[in-house]
Amino acid sequence: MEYSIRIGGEAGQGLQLIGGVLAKYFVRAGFYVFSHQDYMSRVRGGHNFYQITFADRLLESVRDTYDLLVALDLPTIALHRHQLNNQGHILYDQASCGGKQEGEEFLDIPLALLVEELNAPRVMVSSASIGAVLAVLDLPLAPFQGIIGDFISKKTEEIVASNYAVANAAFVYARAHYDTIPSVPVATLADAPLMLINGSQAIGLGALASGCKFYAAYPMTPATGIMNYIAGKAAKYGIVVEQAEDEISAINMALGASYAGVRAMTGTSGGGFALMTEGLSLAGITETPVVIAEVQRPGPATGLPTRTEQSDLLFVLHGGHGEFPRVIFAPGTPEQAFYLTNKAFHLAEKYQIPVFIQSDQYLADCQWSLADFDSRLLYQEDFRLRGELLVGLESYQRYAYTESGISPLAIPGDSEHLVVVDSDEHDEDGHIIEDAPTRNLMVEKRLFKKMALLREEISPPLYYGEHNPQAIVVGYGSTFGVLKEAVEHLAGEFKIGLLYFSEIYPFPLLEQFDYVALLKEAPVTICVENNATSQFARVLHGETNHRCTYLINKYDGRPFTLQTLIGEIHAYL
Amino acid sequence: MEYSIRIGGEAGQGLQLIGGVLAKYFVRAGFYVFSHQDYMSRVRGGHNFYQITFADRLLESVRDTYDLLVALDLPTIALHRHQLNNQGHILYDQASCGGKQEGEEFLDIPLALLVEELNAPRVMVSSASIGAVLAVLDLPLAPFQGIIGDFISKKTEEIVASNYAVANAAFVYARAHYDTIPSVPVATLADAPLMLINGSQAIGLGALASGCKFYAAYPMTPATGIMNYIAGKAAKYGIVVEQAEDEISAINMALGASYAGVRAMTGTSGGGFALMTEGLSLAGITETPVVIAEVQRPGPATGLPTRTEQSDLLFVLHGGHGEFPRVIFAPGTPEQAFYLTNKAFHLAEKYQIPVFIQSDQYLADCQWSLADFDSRLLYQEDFRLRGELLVGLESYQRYAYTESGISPLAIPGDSEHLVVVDSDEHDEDGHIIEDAPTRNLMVEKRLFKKMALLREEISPPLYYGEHNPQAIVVGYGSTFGVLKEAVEHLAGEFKIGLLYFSEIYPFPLLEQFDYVALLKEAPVTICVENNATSQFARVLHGETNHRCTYLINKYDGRPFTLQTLIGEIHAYL
Amino acid sequence: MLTFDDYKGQQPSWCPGCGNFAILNTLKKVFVDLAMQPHQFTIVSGIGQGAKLPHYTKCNTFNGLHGRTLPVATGIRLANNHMTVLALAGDGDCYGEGGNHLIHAIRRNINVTLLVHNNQVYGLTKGQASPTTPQGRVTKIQPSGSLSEPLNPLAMAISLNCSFVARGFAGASGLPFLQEIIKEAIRHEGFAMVDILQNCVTFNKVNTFHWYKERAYELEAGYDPTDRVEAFRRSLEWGERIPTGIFYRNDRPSYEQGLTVLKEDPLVKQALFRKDMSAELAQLH
Amino acid sequence: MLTFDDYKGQQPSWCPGCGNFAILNTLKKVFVDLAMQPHQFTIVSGIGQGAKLPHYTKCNTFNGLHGRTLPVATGIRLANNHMTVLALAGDGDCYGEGGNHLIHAIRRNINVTLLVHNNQVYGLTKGQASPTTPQGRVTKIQPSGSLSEPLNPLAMAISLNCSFVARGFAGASGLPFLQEIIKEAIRHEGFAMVDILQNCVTFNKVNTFHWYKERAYELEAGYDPTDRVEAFRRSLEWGERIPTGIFYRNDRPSYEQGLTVLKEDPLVKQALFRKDMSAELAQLH
Ligand SMILES: Cc1ncc(C[n+]2csc(CCOP(=O)(O)OP(=O)(O)O)c2C)c(N)n1
Ligand SMILES: Cc1ncc(C[n+]2csc(CCOP(=O)(O)OP(=O)(O)O)c2C)c(N)n1
Ligand code: SF4
Ligand code: SF4
Ligand SMILES: [Mg+2]
Ligand SMILES: [Mg+2]
Repeated sequence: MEYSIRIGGEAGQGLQLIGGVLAKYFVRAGFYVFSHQDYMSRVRGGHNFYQITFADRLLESVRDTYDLLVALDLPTIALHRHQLNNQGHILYDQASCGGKQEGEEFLDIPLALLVEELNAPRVMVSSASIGAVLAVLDLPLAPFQGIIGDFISKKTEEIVASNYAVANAAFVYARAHYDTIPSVPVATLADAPLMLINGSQAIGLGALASGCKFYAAYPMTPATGIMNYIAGKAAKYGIVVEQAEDEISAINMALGASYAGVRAMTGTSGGGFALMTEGLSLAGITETPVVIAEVQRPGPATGLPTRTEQSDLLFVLHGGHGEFPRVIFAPGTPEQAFYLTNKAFHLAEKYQIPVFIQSDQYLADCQWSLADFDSRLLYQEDFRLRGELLVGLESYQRYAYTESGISPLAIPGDSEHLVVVDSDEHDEDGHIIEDAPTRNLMVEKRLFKKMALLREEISPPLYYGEHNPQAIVVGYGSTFGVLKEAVEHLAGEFKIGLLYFSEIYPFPLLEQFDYVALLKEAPVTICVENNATSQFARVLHGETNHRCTYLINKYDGRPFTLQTLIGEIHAYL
Repeated sequence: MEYSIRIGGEAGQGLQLIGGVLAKYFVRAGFYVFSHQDYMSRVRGGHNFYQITFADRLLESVRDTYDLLVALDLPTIALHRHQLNNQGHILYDQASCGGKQEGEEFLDIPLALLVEELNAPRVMVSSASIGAVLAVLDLPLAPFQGIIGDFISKKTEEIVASNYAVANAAFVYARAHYDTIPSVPVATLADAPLMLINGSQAIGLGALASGCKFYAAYPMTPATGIMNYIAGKAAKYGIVVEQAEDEISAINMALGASYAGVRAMTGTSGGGFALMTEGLSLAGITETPVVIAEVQRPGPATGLPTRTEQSDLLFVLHGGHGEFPRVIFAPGTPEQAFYLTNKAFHLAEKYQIPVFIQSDQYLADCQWSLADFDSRLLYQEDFRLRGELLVGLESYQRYAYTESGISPLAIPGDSEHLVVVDSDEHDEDGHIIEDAPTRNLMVEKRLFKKMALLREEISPPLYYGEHNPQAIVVGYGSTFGVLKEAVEHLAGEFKIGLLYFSEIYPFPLLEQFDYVALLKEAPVTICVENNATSQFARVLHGETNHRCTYLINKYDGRPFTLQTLIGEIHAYL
Repeated sequence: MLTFDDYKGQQPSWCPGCGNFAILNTLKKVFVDLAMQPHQFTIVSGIGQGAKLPHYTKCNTFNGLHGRTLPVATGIRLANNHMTVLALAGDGDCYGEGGNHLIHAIRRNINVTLLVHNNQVYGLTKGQASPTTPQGRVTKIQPSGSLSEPLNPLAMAISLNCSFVARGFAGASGLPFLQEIIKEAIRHEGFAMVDILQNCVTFNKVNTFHWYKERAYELEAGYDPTDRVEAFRRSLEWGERIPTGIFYRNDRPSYEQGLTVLKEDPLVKQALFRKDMSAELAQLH
Repeated sequence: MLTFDDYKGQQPSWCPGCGNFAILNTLKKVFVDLAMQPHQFTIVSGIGQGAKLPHYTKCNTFNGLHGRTLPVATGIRLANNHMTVLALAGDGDCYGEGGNHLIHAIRRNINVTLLVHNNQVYGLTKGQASPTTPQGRVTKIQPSGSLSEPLNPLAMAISLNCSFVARGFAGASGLPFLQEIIKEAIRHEGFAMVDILQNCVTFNKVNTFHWYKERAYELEAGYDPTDRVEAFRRSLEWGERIPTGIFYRNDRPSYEQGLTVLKEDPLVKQALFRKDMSAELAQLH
């Protein structure tokens, strides 16, 4: 069983409320849920939509079509009716859609009128829509009461009651006028209830769980969600969340905080990251741990600010002048995002380097229904020179040469030892030098030795599918879900596999899993990317010498959708 | 015949004057000259040196050893005497080098005393050194008089005369006390006198010759030389040279000026370029022509600010968020720098894209003796919609779709047509859009179509050497001269060739010259780079699938020197 | 004769009730009053709600990056000092991300008219505190209230000896005055900054249209805008009463006036190429 | 008891006669006077001649990027508000490249002491005009003279309601006073800016040690540094007579004081990890 709803309308018409409440409702009702938002860069007006699929099995991607279209305005009908499934329905209100629509698929509910009759404020049309949807789906209204409060700013009992009354009116009206549409069996989940979580929350949660104490950033869509989440928890977790005057300041503040002894993070999108690249290079030479969330949107420049793309991979890989180590993770689900954020903090501090979580608007804003994350799987190790390690320590050099290239990381003020760091090339003490031998030793320590060890830390890519496949689909980052579902779908017909990378750089070694052999043996390999220039395929080639047979690219600012992608892959099989 | 002099001492002791005057002297005397500077990031003190080689044939690299060491202080003797050639000499003054030095190689000249005796100011010790050097080399002093004036800030007749007197005293003293050392035959040049020119001047000159009318930058070593040169010519050529408040401003100013209708340029080093990457991306989406000189120094961060490295290639190649076309040139000599700067302006305007001239401290500061550049070889074509093209033009769209992807480039205010550019994705008129079809068309126009044409503009790499070589040395950018001299040297013993790239991106096509076949057939290929991570070898692999057999890297902030490099290459043959 | 309707552009995407509409209409009236041909002026803007404005009228447009309006505007003026250049920016854009450029554009005294759409909030990114947000204001990122002292743009501009410093109010009552201020600002030879109090109906529920209306008043007739210290004193007035008008002006020469290469023609009108480089080559011999 | 010699660091690389030596020695005296243990304070600096200073004494050091001292200093203070933090920057560093950070550090009132080595020139990069360079000064890049109005850092800081604004002079006669000013600045709870007039013997041949010495004088006893408008007026004094001293101070709370999470312990002393995330997970159900 699987059912999709698309809600379309202008910004300001309550799409987020309707979609948000429904998604939560379905999860609480025991369904698996996946939701996706498509919105314009404006606060009011324009055309946006919110899409929710619920089912009795794990969902991980956007569907091209839907069973129910909730049209809050006339353009929604025009733009979206052609993607309605057979037997699908369009729920609308004559009053907001320019009069009565002809056709069997239309479910005409006088939402505005119902709200007016109850003397409720106009904004409550959203709750009326929700009531009508639930009625049409033959689901009970009662759970709505426990959810709506979380989505309105003034959560008084009276307002909740009023919303419920409005929803109920629409519910009753819809029940009275339309048969319930599909028979939606409430799925029973084996274990605990699921979370409904998006990528931003997962990264934020990962930061909390990893001892992040400082987050500095400048607002930028689609990265702001992480900051909002952490700011909401800051008081409880003892975190300083600082809105910097610009992104240059944000990363330099994070480096200052990290130097001073706490785990620090910053987040931004491509344009903001561009401004951070000098600071990134500073993290590199000073060996200051920092975690950077780079949440992509289509560029260049302002581009399509509220849409999605995977077009900053090579920029993040090569950003910053000079040569220094870094790690890049590109999670594909909130679950990966959570654990990889934790691993990011772990590696950043262990190796004293910048580590990236590269996300995008799609991962940031889509919601997955997932089982609880397991705190026991977290890395929670403190690598600083603290407490007992300081006792009797005779001397301290911030950049002492060591076998591993990793020098002890002391906290200024914790002992009498001074912590001296420098953006110039420096000696073991952190003081400026210019001689060639010291320079060589520092490059070896900072770059070569650490990179060699870092490689060992990277997990192999995931492989789903046949042992000797005819074709392998290759992907990375946020496309995970749609690739997996597409390959699963095609697996009925073809010997096909999915090779998926979320730990991007350094590239995984072959010891545990020789994925290069797998690729070389497959007659067809297809790299699928949400960008125009196949950036991952180029990294893959550079690292493994394997060139994929076919490249599938999408760069219109929209994510891959399941059925379309299946078709595109199919064309190469 | 070939003769090398190294002058060593503290900053502030007049190294630049001594070296500068001598280099000029040798050129005027009809020699070929190559000079190189090694200086610390400080204004006074520390240890610096200036090295000059002169000969009767083209010189293009730094020698490891020298025939004459001019020691302005004691550390110079300690640091540099071991690299003195057999039969080499050390010219010094007891007074500044802690007393008399024992050894046949020492030429003891009381420079300070001679200056004092003439009641001349202490700074004139520099002129005394020059006089002594000329005497020792058995070269006439007279030409000194015509040169010294260009190197002192207050060029009065009196001061010139006084410098001459001082030089003469040392000249006479040296003549009296030491035999002239080598017999240096004055070379006779076939044609015109040579220029003595460094990379910064060549880039500046290239900008002047290409109609550059606007240069905005923030001071940063080693890029400031370009700005100094252009600023000196600004009044004559009608150029605005603007010292911006930061690099972000510099590139945005250049884009504003370019939009307004003039050829515009900016220049910086790695750290400043990091700050420009957002503006670079803006140039990309707005399709605004701009030329950017990125003059590298060793990173990360402040690194070794007055030294050299080729470590920003991948950063410049992938800098900026989102995907857009760019061109990168990495000249190897002032001559290449001049013509490629011209080509940079040409392509920037023709394709409405950012074009890079990537240089480094070595190219910027070294001086070559070269024949005059030929203005007839310059591109001087105006691609703007001007004059007649505007007559009767009915409508204008800044981003009109065209076969080539290149839209007509109008100048705001030149006609009644409006020029609308936007950092958001836009339609043909330049207004903000968010729909997928327009986005796709714009990416195709801006990126795919232009890149295809740009590839055709790139000249093939240079090849020097055998037809079926046993080994090919591969390199790019500023290492040209030393690679060429090293390969020429080794060619006596081995079947060896040099494959050299100065037009780096897009990569040259194979139509004119199938260098990939050449590489594939060579048993050994050796990529030589002034960085730690073989950035060019990685680009080469990505573009041609060829992996070099051996990699030679140098990342201590110093340039390759001839004899050492010969040895390193030799080890792989 | 151009009329108001000749300046009609794309359909605005602002929220109904947004103060930006009033600014847009006032600007169009200024264009009519000053008979500015659309092709004779350029509007440079950044990223933000107000920054979308140039698309909603008719003009040469450079809609660039968030925070970078003034460098672009400066580049345009230096390349073509016959072009009238307006820079439009939000309070976040101009006082936050772009703060450094403001300082230095003022110092240069480049002949650009800067209009700041000051709604005391980050509008486009949905409600974070801006540099002019009052202390204590609660936002998603500042759940315990913004802690920083709000920036006083007028006082700062006066401290930098900005050659034209004004404040307007984009509410019906203030529009005729705003129109006059902007006209003066455009006519002014040198850098002119006009901070415009603008309501944001969606994200600033405190400094509403009415809040401003109750407080905004015009600097009294007879106020002397050439007295820098007095201008500074008046610029500190904020709270129950908020003065609007031209606080300060001086007649120091514009940057362009100081540039000898612009004495005859704008750069864009000067000869393009020069074949003969021999003098420069000779200098290197 | 720590003595002057306990603060000996690396060998300075400044030109003989450079004003930075006086600043270094004065700072060491301040450290002695305030009995500041080297490990109890951190000096953050940027890139420039003055910015090399922390290497020449003994302290925790973050020698970062050109222009970015204040963000780093802010991050350090927020992570550890028990650490005394000084930021050292050149006039180019702090008023040029880093101008935006200065504005916002002042607004925050973060408890950092900023010392600006103001030699009115870019020293390390060999003599270009800085934001404080007088109009008309000829340099290689400005062969017809610098055109911009020099920035008045004191006036700007006062306009931003900076909680401590002072000027010192790094010449023998001014050093005891400078020492007192810096001590006050360090003791001040909140952001304290001290602009220090420093000679550059190599690149600034006009504003020499003697030039400053002839002009610098101390603000008169009885001067009231709490009067913002008066402070502004005095900050405009420049030319034949240049006042030094504490121009302005106020006691608005520091940023750190406003942050509830810092009420008990600095972040760096708080618990590191929290295993139990169940409350946050439950909220997502
Ligand atoms: C480098 C960069 N950082 C952040 C953003 C995201 N951003 C867009 S508009 C904006 C702030 C808008 O506030 P304001 O300038 O006051 O304009 P308003 O929307 O209020 O008119 C921000 C932070 C961006 N576009 N670029
Ligand atoms: C991003 C960046 N741009 C430019 C530079 C080059 N740079 C180093 S120091 C300096 C200016 C020095 O002037 P100032 O800050 O006044 O310090 P001073 O040397 O005069 O003490 C500049 C421009 C740099 N290091 N980083
Ligand atoms: S969010 Fe505010 S500033 Fe933006 S359009 Fe709406 S009302 Fe105007
Ligand atoms: S150049 Fe100037 S500021 Fe730098 S060390 Fe020398 S005298 Fe001091
Ligand atoms: Mg705003
Ligand atoms: Mg300075």
